[in-house]
Parts: sequence; structure tokens; C-alpha cells
Amino acid sequence: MRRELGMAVAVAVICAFLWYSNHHFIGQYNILDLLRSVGMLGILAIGSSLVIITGGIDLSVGAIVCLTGVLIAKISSPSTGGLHYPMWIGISVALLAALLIGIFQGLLVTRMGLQPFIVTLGGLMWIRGIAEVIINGRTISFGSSSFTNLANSGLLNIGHEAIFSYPFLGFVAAVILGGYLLHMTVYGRYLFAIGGNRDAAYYSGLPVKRVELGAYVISALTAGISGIFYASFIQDAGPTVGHGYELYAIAAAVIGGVSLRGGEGTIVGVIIGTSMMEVINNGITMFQWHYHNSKGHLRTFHLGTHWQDFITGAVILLAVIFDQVSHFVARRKRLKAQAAKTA
Amino acid sequence: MRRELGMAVAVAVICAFLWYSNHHFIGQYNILDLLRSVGMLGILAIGSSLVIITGGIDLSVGAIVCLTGVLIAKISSPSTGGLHYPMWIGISVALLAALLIGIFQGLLVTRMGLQPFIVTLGGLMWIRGIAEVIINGRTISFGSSSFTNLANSGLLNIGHEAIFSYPFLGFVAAVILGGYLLHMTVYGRYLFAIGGNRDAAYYSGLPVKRVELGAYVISALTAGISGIFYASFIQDAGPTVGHGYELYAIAAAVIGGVSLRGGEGTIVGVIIGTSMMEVINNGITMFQWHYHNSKGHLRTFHLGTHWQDFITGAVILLAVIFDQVSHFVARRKRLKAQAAKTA
Amino acid sequence: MGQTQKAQRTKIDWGESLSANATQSASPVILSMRGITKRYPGVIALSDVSLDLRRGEVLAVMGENGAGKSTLMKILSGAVMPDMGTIEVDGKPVALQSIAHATLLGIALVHQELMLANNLDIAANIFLGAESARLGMLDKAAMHRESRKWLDRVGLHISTRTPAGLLTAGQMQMVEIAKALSHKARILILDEPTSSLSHSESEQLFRIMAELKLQGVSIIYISHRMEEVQRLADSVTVLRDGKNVGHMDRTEATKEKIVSMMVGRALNNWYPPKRNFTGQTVALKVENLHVVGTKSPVSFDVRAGEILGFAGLVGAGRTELVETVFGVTPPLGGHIELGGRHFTPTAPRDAIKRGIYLAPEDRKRNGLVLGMSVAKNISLPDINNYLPRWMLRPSVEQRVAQQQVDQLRIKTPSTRQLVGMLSGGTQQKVVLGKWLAMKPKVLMLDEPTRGVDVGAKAEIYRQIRELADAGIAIIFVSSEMEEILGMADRVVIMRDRKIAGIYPRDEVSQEVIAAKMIGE
Amino acid sequence: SKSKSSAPAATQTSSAKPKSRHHFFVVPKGKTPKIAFISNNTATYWNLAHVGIRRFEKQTGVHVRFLEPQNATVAEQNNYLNDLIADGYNAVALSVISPNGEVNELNRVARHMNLVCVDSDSPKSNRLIYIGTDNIAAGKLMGKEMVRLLPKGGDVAVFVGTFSAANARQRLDGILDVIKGHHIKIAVKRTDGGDAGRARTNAENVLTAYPKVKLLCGLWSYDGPALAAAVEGAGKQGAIKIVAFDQSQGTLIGIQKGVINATVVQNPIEEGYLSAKWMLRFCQKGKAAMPVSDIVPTGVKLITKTNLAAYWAKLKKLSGQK
Ligand SMILES: Nc1ncnc2c1ncn2[C@@H]1O[C@H](COP(=O)(O)OP(=O)(O)OP(=O)(O)O)[C@@H](O)[C@H]1O
Ligand SMILES: Nc1ncnc2c1ncn2[C@@H]1O[C@H](COP(=O)(O)OP(=O)(O)OP(=O)(O)O)[C@@H](O)[C@H]1O
Ligand SMILES: [Mg+2]
Ligand SMILES: [Mg+2]
Repeated sequence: MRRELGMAVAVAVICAFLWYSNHHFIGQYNILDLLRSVGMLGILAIGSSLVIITGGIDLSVGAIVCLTGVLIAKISSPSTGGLHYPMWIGISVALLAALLIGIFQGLLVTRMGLQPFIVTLGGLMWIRGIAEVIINGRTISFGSSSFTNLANSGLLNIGHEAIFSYPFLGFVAAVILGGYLLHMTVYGRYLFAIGGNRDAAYYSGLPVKRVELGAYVISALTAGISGIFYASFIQDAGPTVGHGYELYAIAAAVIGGVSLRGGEGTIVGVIIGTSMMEVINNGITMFQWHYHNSKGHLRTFHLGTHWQDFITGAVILLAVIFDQVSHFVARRKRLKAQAAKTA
Repeated sequence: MRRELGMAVAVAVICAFLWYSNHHFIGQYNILDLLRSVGMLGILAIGSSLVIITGGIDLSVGAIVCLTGVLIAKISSPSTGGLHYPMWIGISVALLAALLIGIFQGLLVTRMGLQPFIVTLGGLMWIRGIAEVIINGRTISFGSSSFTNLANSGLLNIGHEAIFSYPFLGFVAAVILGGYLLHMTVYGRYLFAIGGNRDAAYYSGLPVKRVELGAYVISALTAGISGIFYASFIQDAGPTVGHGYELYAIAAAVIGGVSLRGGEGTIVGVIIGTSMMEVINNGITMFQWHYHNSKGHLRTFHLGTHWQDFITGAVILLAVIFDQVSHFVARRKRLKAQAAKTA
Repeated sequence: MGQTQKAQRTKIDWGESLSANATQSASPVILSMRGITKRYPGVIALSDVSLDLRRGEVLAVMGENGAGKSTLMKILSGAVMPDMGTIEVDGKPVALQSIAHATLLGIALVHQELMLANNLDIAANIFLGAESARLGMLDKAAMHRESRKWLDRVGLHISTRTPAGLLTAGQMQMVEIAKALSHKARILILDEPTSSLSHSESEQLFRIMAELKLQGVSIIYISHRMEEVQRLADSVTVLRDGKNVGHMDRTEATKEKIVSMMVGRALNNWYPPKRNFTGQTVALKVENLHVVGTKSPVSFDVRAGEILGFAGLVGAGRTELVETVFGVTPPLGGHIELGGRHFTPTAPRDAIKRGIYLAPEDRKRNGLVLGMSVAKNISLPDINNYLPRWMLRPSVEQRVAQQQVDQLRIKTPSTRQLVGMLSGGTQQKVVLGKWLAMKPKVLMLDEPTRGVDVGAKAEIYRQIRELADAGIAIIFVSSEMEEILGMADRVVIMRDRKIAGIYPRDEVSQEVIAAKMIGE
Repeated sequence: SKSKSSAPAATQTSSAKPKSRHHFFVVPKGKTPKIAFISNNTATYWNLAHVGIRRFEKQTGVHVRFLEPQNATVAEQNNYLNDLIADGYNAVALSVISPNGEVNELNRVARHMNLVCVDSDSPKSNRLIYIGTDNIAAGKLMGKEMVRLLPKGGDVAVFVGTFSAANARQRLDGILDVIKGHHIKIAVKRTDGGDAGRARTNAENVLTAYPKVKLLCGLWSYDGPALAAAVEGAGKQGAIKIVAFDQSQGTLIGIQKGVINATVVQNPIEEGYLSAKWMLRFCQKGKAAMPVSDIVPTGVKLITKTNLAAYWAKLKKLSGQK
């Protein structure tokens, strides 16, 4: 938990700084917004984390987000291009597709012994490809369908705003389920054991392949669920939705202490990592600085959006460097203490 | 070489099929075109392969391609936004930047002990971020500058077309140098040794960190060189250039038999893998099918461009599945032969 | 095998000739380590350790697991930097900066762990770090030529183009020895070289050592096998808990003395007292089991409470056999009968469900999740049966683990300690603990004492016997003949991946077993 | 749409007399010309252009190859162009992504086939004609609507994928030109790199961080729906005005619901139809087909709640939907 604590403090400091720079940051509206974004990315990150904990990787989740939206739009959107079926059919088909993709990729990894990186890299392309083929290179709008309320409404309304938006509630559910699964069930223990030492897990009689398969299935399913929320959030389904989200999800997991070597990670860490990503994202718009220009006029400085990629990348690097350095320092300290005791 | 042979045959079969479907596929113009594309991606793939052979990964090469183009355009383009310095200054600065990035990332991996995936994932963002900041959300054109000839002209002209375009010549040079480095020098041997067993390499007195650092530097540099060609090919520098190229480069390497587990791969394989990627890419446009429609008119069927992602992804998967299956079959055969001997 | 048999027939006692040539007191000290200290977080691996090595001397370094032997050798080879201390070579202080530096000074180390790049061929491995090259360009022909010589020297008659990954553990070890020899070192360090070598390969090694000695090469030899040390060493240095506890000449170094120095007390009974096993209930019957890749099926049985020893040379197929019984690689034919029921294991799950357990040969690779705690490792195979099933019960888990820790006397600060932090012998006990917690019917132990120090060995022997006495059928695979004879009630001898014979212990002697093993 | 265009005023009036640099490729009678159309991305916008092309195909029986770069990059377009040259095509219509950047490449293409720019021009190249929208005029139309919506002035936020696209800059230039002197200020510009999700997040962030912003303006087709979703999500329909671009479904629905106040639409159907028609003409008559002006405007139109119904009905009819 040392790592999680460090990152939590870092997130808190950044939040405090942003609040200092712009009081709206802690405004009701922004908080709800932030919670929703954290929710949508977080659901994705939890699924990705399970796979990473087994020592694998899932690069296809962004594409699944895309395909989910496209399927729902194609089947159930009341607008042009949609087939006007009831919404639940679209959602079911989309989740079923995610499930099948998870099974397919999981089987390739576990039964065929292919490397997860290349399986899901292929997946990243062919899954998005299917979405492109289905939608034939267009976008389909969800128009005025009530589906678009999913991302906006939720429980406990204050005025127009739901305090707990459905994406956030979905995330809370995913955290509870994921936390239970990962830290309190045999299945979770197996995930860690497989990531820690696959061979030893096999020799201990664990159903290694089934457990791993499960991780890919869960990852695909969470991507599907996240995809539903994103589709409702964007209110539009197109072939470019979700592009690169797999990398954001992986980054969130890693910042939160999930090790890409497998066998390490916590749900709390994923929450913190996701918050870090989304706070940075939000902070780039929220950050402002008041100053007096040469003529003495009060001016406000804002960061341009083109800083976003740079800052996100830098934060990811800083997070892992910070973690590594604190590791070194702790080690050094312990050795020094030891030496002092000996002398 | 078994794997390389299998893939070479697969590429040949696809080429034959495409030629059958459209004779222009083997036309002079298309061949030259294809060679150029293979050249530009190939240079990238060779650099990525070196890193993969050491057991690492470099996700930042696409971003470096972007940054290189932006730097050259900013410094040397004669169009608006450019600073009008001589072209060689722009190119030198761009290559220097690539070099520094390579060193920086290499040091983070080797000296700080960070995981290559996360270091270069951060890199993918902050490097593109720098490009965005430099170009401030605009694009800069190379306009009528002679730099744009780099990708189009070359040696041995026939009419307007050069048989060996400079990108292709660059690739040939990279293949020769890379092949020499990888298969004939001590340095190459070290790369394989480190990818095969880091500890063994370390305990054999190899300068593991320096060798690894070298791989990241070479990868960044080849990305820089490839970036120069791409900039000249696109004739324009903008923040979206090179998006996802790292994945194409990795896919090319893996299709060509470079193992993501490290320690395995050949230059010949990279050539074949790159050819596979580019032939598929080209083939999606070239492929055609003549048929008579219901009214008896002769019609030509073309694949829509939205099939591209699907087919590329499927080919990547098929390539690795094919490889794995042939592996199984060979094993099964060996066991059977063994059993037969017993009986 | 030709080489092996010749060596066996000539029966030269190289141990004798080794010491005959030793003129240690007269020969100069070429290496002297003083006050070496090395700390790791939570452990002081070495504390003020000193060591002298003379020209042409074989110095044995002894100590329990975790005593610091390997660490000391790594420091000497430039792989690890000491926190304190000085090293003098030929009387001149040297600051060992790197492995390359140590190699330059004529120091070569054969590591305890196998250290080959499996993707490279034998020649490439032998010359790794010392490639013949012109202007950076590899001279592969020269390296293959040279490697041939070194392979012949160690008696390996296989192509230098064979990828290291295809070799058996013994062959790998010989390649590593060839590699060390190729450095033409003045100081050769062998860290448990024989732990994966067959009898004949070991003899080959001892012969080479004798020749090197004659040429004035000094050798530091580490082994947990007492006979080897007594036979080869000119002098012995003993470490305990990272400290020097003694140094003695060949003449003073009796087994008892070394052992008592190592463990800090006298240790008399190695093996549990002999017993007369008379049980008749067959616990496990293996019938015509066709192990993948072998030529003929094997059959044997083991009775409840019996210890069935499996002897054989390295590569005789014992590991393959027990792993097939365990279901790691499903057999091509045949079946297993347990408690009157037939089954063919297709995965460890199958075997485990029926109460057949295996403590694998390579405990770090197959036995333990090093990044998990003792408790989690012990509970791993059984946790699915803890109640309630849908929820982990850490307290139950801790209690079960604590039981094993107490029973097996596992030396760990707590059940929450990460297994990776424990010494080799302790780790082996954790592997035992994880199976014992599940009440085994048949327990297969593949080289359970490999790399385990004498103190821990005796402890493990005692526990194995207790288990047998409790009625568990035990399959005990070992490459140490003495161990087999000390423990087994019956002995299965394997050769060329076939069963060469099954004998009651009292009917065989060490000589008979050795002869059967090599096929005489 | 993310369609890009560059039509600086100077070239609008350039002479249509075929210059010596123009190359024409005439297809012998009896042979069907091979013609192709390359868009700049895969937006819905091109769906409508395809409608125009289908109309053309039905009329003439000439097939038009339709290509869309999946990632909206110049590299893909260049690949397509090269492939078409290799495949012996006689004419191509192209929506240029980088007007100045691609001059050399376009000139190379123009040496192999009849080259027409559609939707987004490259006036410095040797293309024969340009068919499409005048983006500056489109921007001015947006600007005028903003002035109307904000009679007392106020802060405006502008959203787009990237300003590196010429059409984005030109539309903004048109807007700036009109709002000058009306107390309207562009307080913030946000880019999303083509990610609609980020577009909505950007809008939400702006709504909180810039409370003075009264009007959101989206320059690319998916921005309209994204802005509407953000404003609706915040429950600020009406309080915050939206001016969008293009006729994507979501935008039209937004106008219907009253969340979006207006959108400026181009005429993609006409772009598709006319470009195919002109390509065929060049293939049949060569130089003789060259029109008086080398610019063929397709017009822009402001859609608000008042004229929405008629426009939408027409659109549906044209694109063959019920
Ligand atoms: N890299 C390391 N990090 C932390 N602790 C270490 C490391 N290497 C060795 N140790 C610790 O140092 C101590 C000495 O280990 P060393 O390997 O030298 O023992 P050894 O005498 O060779 O034992 P064995 O007979 O089991 O090989 C042990 O407690 C070990 O756990
Ligand atoms: N993974 C493998 N691939 C190929 N051959 C193998 C493999 N594992 C074992 N072998 C071969 O099987 C034979 C039997 O090996 P096995 O390990 O079972 O012998 P062993 O008697 O247990 O000896 P050891 O002391 O080395 O464990 C050896 O000849 C070895 O080369
Ligand atoms: Mg040791
Ligand atoms: Mg064995």
C-alpha cells in the first residue's frame, strides 16, 4: 500500500493546487463531471488490471469500446442508419459481442499459447475494423433516444445534476465487484499466483488456462460496459471512438501500482491511478493563473489544449520515476540503519 | 529460418493472388510505390526489432516520426510557420532530438530500471506533446521546398519515376547495417544474449546497460530517419503524423519472427514482415474482381477502405496462428517419429 | 557414454593425486580477501569475511544455505560490489570494478545457477563476453573451432552449434565449465558445480581440476557434498551467518568437524535410524506408463508408508517420470491405479485431486510463487477448499500456514514473509508444507535436498521419515546415492529413461547401484 | 465535416484559361473511364457525397471508386493516389488534407490523370478545378449568427479536432472577421484530436472553468452533438447557445430539441455529384471541358429551427431514406 499512498498524496496535492488556481475545480458541477470521467475510464482500467495482474496485456479494449457503441447505435438507434430495435436488444448484442471477443482472445492466448500483446494488437485492429465495416465508415447518432440519459442522469438529483451519475455508479459497482474478486476470492488469489509464477501455479493444480481466460473475458466485458457509457456520453457512434483508450487504461493501472510484470496490484491503486489521469485531463482546462500584464491589466493565463499530451506523458513518467526513487531511497535508508546497528 | 521461409511463401502467395486479380499490381509504378512504403516502415521496424530482441519494447517511435517532421518543418520550411533555416540544420536538429530522446528513454530503462513499456508509453505521449506544442496546433507545409523530392526521387530514373527511391535506398542501407550489426558483430550477439538471458549476459561481463541503451538510441534514430522520409512523403508536418506507426512496426517485426519474449529475430524476417504489412495495405486498394451484374453489365468489385483495419488485424493474427500451428505440427511429427522408432 | 565408461574402468582416484601435488604451504598466496562486508535489506550476507587462496590450491568454502558463499564469490568475480573490505591479487590491492575487470585479472566463476542464454548456440555461450572479433565483426569459425577444443576437454561430444536450450542440465553445467576454462583463469571458482552433474560428469570435472592444479591454477570449490570436499580440498574455509568461523587444512578437515562448524553444533545422525518396512498395502500402482519421448513404458508400485527411492544419472528420466505421474505432461499410454481406481493424469489438478503431490525439482521455477507470502504459498493448492468457498479467510489461511511452520520448523519471521526472501532450504520446507497441509496419499519428492545445507538436510530427512511412518507413500528422487541408501526402503534404478531394476535396500550396495546406473 | 478547404480570395477569381501546367487525359471512345473519389476521412459527411455520386452513376453508368482514409492522414491519401496511378485510373477527385503541403504530390498525380479538388482545395497545385465550399464564407455565416444570438456581446468558446486543418482556420477567420466590433470575444479554443468523447469533456470543462462563456461553437461535424450533450448534461439548454457546423444527425436533432441554435451546412451531395460529372467531362473532352472559372462553388446555408424541417425532409429524400 506504500505505493498507493504515495500516489494518493500526489493526486491530493494536484487537486489542492488546481483548486487554488481555480475555485471552480471543486465546484459541484466539475466534481460530478470528474466523477463521471473517472467512472468511465475506471471501469476500463479495472478490466485491464486483471489481465495485467496475470502477466498479460489487453490492447483491444479501446476497440471494444468503439464496437460496443457502433453495435448499439446500429441496432437500436432511432435515427437514420439505426435499425430501431429496442434498446435492450442493442445493449445485449453489444455485450454478447464483447463476451465473444473476450473468449476468442482468451482462447488464443491460453489454448494456442500466443502472446497477449500480439493477440490483442491484432484485436485492436480487427475489432475496430468490424466496427468500421458495420457502420460503413459513418457515424450514427443516438438522437433523442433516452439512451443518451444514461451518462447524464443517475441517483440523487440536485437540480439538473445527478450526484451519482450512472457511469460513476457503474464504476462503484465495478470497484466493489473487482475488489471482492481480486482481493477476497480464490479466483483473485489465482490471478495473482499466475502472474507471480505461472509454472508454480500450474504445478499447484490451478486451472491456469481457465483463470487466465476469465481475465480476458472480464476485460472485454468491462470494455463493453464502459463502451455503453461512452456511447451514451458521446451520443454518437463512429469508427474513431475509443481510439487509444487502451493506453489510458494501462497507464491508469500502472500509475496505480499494477505491475506490468504481473502478480502485483490493488483495486485501490487502480482508483487512484484513474483519478490521476482524469484530474490531469480536467486540470489542463481548469488551471488558470491571474497576472498583471505590462500595462497593468489583470489577465488570466490558461494552458492550451495542445499541452495535454505532453503533460499526460510527463505525469506518467514522473509517477513511475517517483515510485522507483522512493523505492531506492527506502532501500538505502534501511541499509544505512542496518550498518549503524552493526557498527 | 523456418518461420521466415513460411512467411516469405505467404507473402509470395498473396502477391500472386493480387497480381491475378489486378495485373497493375506488378506494374512498374506500383512496385516502386510498394518499395517506398516498405522502405519507410522497414526502417522503423528494424529499429524496433533491436529493442524487441533485447526483450524490451519501444512504443514511442510513431511519436518520434511526428516530432522529426515537425522540427524539420518548423526550422527549415520555407512556408508560413517555418523559420527558413537551411534544410540541413532542420534535419540535424531533428536527428539530434531523436538521439536525445533515445538516450533519455534508454537511461530511464537501464539506469532507473523502469519498464520499457511504461517508459515508452509515456514517451508516446510527451514526445507527440512536444510536437504539438512546437507547432501550436497548426500544420506547417514543406511547400515547394526541394525537401519534398526526397521521398519521390532517387536513383535510376525511368521517365518521372526513380526505380530506387531514397526511402527504399535508406531501407537497403538500414538492412545492410542492421543485418551486419545484428548478425555479424559482437554488439548484435550481445543484443541476443541479453534478450535470451539477462543474468547470463550480466554475469558473462557484458555491458548490459550500455548495450540496451544502444538499442533504444538506435530505435529512436531509425525513427528519426524514417520520420524524415515520412515528412517528405507527406510534404506536411502536423501533430497527427505517425499515429500508431509503433504498432505497425511492432506487428511487422513480430510477423517476421521477432519474438516479443526477446532473444529471437532476423533482419530477413523483418524485411518479410514489413513486406507483408505493406502488401496487405496496398492489396486492399489493388484487389478487384470482375463480375456481371444482374443486368449482364461487367462490373468491378473493390474492397471498401473500411476493410483495411479488419484485414490488417486478421492477417497479423493469422500470421502468428499459422506460425504456432506449424510449430505444433512439427513437434507432433517429431514425437510420432520417436514413438515409431520405439515400436 | 564412451568417455564415461573409460573413466569408470580406470578408476583413478583423482582426489589422491590432487592432494599429492599440493605444495600449499610453500606456494604463495595469490588472492587475499580481507574484511569483506555486504548488506542486503534485512540481511547481512557477509560481515568482515576474510579468505586466502594459494597458488595451485583447491580451497573448499563451506557453509549452510544463506551463509554467504555465493555472495562472496560474486564479489570476487566483480558481479557484486562489497560495502567494505579489500581484495588483493598477487599482493596488490585491486578495486574490482566489473566482471570484465575480474576476468582480466584471471578470475572465472561458474555460477550456482545455470547461466546460459538458451537462444544462443554452445559456441556463442562459451565465448559470450569474450568473442573473437575483428573490428567488431564476429569470427564465428574461430569460435566454433576453439569451442570444440573446450567441449572435448570437458567430455561433451555434441555439436558446438546446438542451441543451449536443447541441452540437459548436466550438459549445460559442463558447457559453463568449458566456458570458465576457456578464460584460462588463474583463479577458478566453482559454485556447487556438481549439483546437476552425473557421476561420470563429476569425475570428468575432478580430472580437469587435477590437471589445472598441476598447471598452478587455484580453485575455490563450493559444495554441500561432504565426500567431494574431503576428497578434493587442500584446505577448507567455513562460513556461518556471513562470518568466518574457521579455516583448516586437509588433514584436520573431518566431516564431523566441518559440519559442526557449519551448523554451530555437533550433528550426529544424518539419517533417521534404519527401519524394517513391512507394509503391504499398495498405495499407488503405475502400469505401463508411457512417458512422452521415451521408448518403453514403465511399471512400478509404492506401498503406503514406504519410501521408494529413485536413483539414476542425471537425465535418466526420473523427473520426467514423476512429472508424468503428476500430470504435468500427459502420458502417451498406460495408467495409474490409486486406491483401486484407474486414472490417466492429464494435468497436475487430476493428480492433486486424488492426493498425489509433487515437490518439483526446480522449486524456484515450479514450486513457489516467490513474490507471495509463506502463508499464501502454503494455501495455494488447497485454498479452494477452505470454507466458505466464495470468500477468502485470511485467518484460516494463517492458521494452516502457522501449523506447517511449527511442524516443519520453517525458519521465517512470520507467515507473511515473502518466500523469495527465504534461504533455499527454508523454501524447500515451504514446498513440503504446502503439500503436507493437504494430507497427501502419495508424496513425490524430486531432489528435495538439492542445494540444501547439511543441517536442513537432516531436518528434511527426519520429516520425510515421519511422513512415511504416518502412512504416506513417498517417492524419493535423488542423485545422491548415499541419500537413497540412507532413506529408501526400496530402490528403483533408472537408466536411459527406463527402469533398470527395483531392489529392496538391503540387497544393494552403493557399488551395485552405481554399476546399474551406468549399465554395467 | 472535418473537410478541409483552402480558397483564399485571390484565387477565387483566377482565370480559368487552361494554363500550360495543366494536363488533360482523354479516354478513347468506347472505353469506360476509370475515375475515383478520395475523401479526407470517414465522416458521415461523405455519406452524402456518396449519394451524389450514386446519382451520377445511375445517370451515366460510369462507376466511381470511393476511397476514404480511415485515419484521416495525408500518408493514406498519398498511398491511395499512388495505387490509383498504378492501377491506370484516368481521373480522381480529392479532398485535400494539406493544401500547401501536398502541392508536389498533387502535381505528380496531375501528370498521370485528370485531377480535381473537391471540398478542400489546393490552389497552388496543378489541379484542374475546385468544387466545393468556401470556408471563409461559411465562417462568416457562423459569425453573423453569433452576432444575432449575442446582441449584447459575450464570451465564446470554439471547439474543433485540430486547428492544423485549413478548414478549421478558415472558418475561424471568417467568424473573427464578422464578430469584430460586436463585443464578442473568443475566450477559449479547445481541440480534441478527433475524439468525440474528449470534445464533450472539453465542453464540460469549459462550462465550469469559464462561467462567462455564453456560446459554444463547434467547427467540425461531431462537435455539434458533443457540445449539445455537454450543455444538456449540465441542464443549461437555452442559457448556453450553440452554433455548429455541418448536418450530422446529432446536430439536426439538437436543433429540433432547441439545444443547438444554428448550424451552417455545406452541400456534400452536390460536391459528390459535380466532381464526378466534371471528371467524366475531362475524360471525354479533355482541354475543351475546362470551364470559365476554375472554381465551382457548391454553396453554404444556415439552418435554424425555422428552416430545419424543410431542409431535413429534402436531405432525407435525396439520400433515399424514408
Ligand atoms: N540480491 C540479493 N538481495 C537480497 N538478499 C540477498 C541477495 N543475494 C543474496 N542475498 C542474501 O544473502 C544471504 C547469503 O546468500 P548466498 O547466496 O551468498 O548464500 P550461500 O551461502 O551461497 O547459500 P546456498 O548454499 O543456499 O547457495 C542470504 O540470506 C540471501 O538471502
Ligand atoms: N523440456 C525438455 N525438452 C526436451 N528434452 C527434455 C526436456 N526435459 C527433459 N528432457 C530430456 O529428458 C531426459 C530425462 O530428463 P529428466 O530430467 O527426467 O532426468 P532426471 O533423471 O530427472 O535427471 P535430472 O537429474 O537432470 O533431473 C533427458 O535426456 C533430457 O534431455
Ligand atoms: Mg550459493
Ligand atoms: Mg531430475
